[in-house]
Amino acid sequence: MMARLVFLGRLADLAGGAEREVAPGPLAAILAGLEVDLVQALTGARVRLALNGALVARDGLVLVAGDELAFLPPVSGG
Amino acid sequence: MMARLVFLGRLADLAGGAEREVAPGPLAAILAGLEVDLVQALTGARVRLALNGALVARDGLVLVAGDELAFLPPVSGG
Amino acid sequence: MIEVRLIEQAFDAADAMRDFAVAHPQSGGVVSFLGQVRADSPGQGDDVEALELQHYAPLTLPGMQALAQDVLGRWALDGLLIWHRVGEMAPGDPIVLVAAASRHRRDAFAAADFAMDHLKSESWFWKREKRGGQWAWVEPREQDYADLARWGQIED
Amino acid sequence: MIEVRLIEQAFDAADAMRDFAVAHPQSGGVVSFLGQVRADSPGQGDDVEALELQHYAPLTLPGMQALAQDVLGRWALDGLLIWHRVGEMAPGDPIVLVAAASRHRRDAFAAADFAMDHLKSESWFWKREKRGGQWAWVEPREQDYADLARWGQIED
Repeated sequence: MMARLVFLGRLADLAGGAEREVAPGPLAAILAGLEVDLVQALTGARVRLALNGALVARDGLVLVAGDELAFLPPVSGG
Repeated sequence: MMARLVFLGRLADLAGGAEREVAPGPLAAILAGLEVDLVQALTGARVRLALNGALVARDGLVLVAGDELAFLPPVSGG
Repeated sequence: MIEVRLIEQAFDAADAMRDFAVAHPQSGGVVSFLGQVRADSPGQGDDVEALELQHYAPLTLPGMQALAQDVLGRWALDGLLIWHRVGEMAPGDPIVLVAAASRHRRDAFAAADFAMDHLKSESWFWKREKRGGQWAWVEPREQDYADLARWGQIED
Repeated sequence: MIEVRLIEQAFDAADAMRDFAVAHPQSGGVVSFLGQVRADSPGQGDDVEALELQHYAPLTLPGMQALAQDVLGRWALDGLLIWHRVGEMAPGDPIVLVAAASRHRRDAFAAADFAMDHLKSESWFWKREKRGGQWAWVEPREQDYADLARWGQIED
């Protein structure tokens, strides 16, 4: 079973889709398998992470099978 | 031709009507001709006066024929 | 657009708000305040049968119009509506509707808030309530003076 | 009564306000904020053809519900409504409706104002605009942080 990455807002445009299936494992390893420009955007200081619907810290994160990790860029003003 | 006094809010209840025709002349003389309890209410510190639609000071006021003098108690809260 | 009205008959506040919003498509935000007749009033029980608002024509509408101009001078608004009922009303009837439309919501909030504080405390309305068939005048509330003090404008 | 909704289709804000006011006859005051889609946006011209709001289901609605609870804990309200559109909208469409009903208008004003500041700045919505057939994401505004600072609550 795979884990899933979810990209919100402009991150979905960069990723070429709103979701991507990835093999479970440490986040650092998962990111190493993605395109460089996407990784740069996903690791921006103002991008927050939600694991299965709860905000989490980025450091040391490990995804197990079935996990959903969402990348949340800053919300829009207006 | 007469002058007219207009009573707003609870002052109309005290006066027994919303308006009263009076002979022109100094306000002090006009008031002297009214009931004592009504005069007491009309001269209360928080009652303001409007002469022909404009707020005026009470001191030295003289009504001429056709004038309308309104007695305005404090407006209601709420 | 400024729209200031004294209204003798019951009106539909929601329809008025719809028309006002449609009239201001360039405004990102519309803030409105609707005041409606309550069956109760502070410390007086919940048996209000009717409410009557008296006005004095030579002062009341000009006062509301001057307030509207004051509000427009203070905030950047696209539109301002101030409607006030007069005459006899039943619980649930709208008494007052204030709506402010602006590009930025902060202006609309401040304008509506300010307009209500000043309408309540400086406009020429006298209010009485009917309970058990008896009418009684409503006196000024100290709260209104406190509300005005927020704007640095106590005049009494 | 708390009513928090994410809405996929266009809605009639005036009807919602009417129902809300009728549902709170004990409230003397109802303050509402209606945000509607503008054809222009700051510094970007007036040629917006469409607006799209994306949300993230596991966070967006729970975030709005938590905000509603926060608001209810801060002010004495009889009712609070927070409706937010998601999906694609046209200029003139309502985006957000917040309404607060209370005995005293000060509570309703503050509650609606606070709810809007926090909805705009802390809720999980991502917005893009379509101009000349091209979609572009809308970035955060510094003004939103300034608005939050009024409440002593910058978290970032």
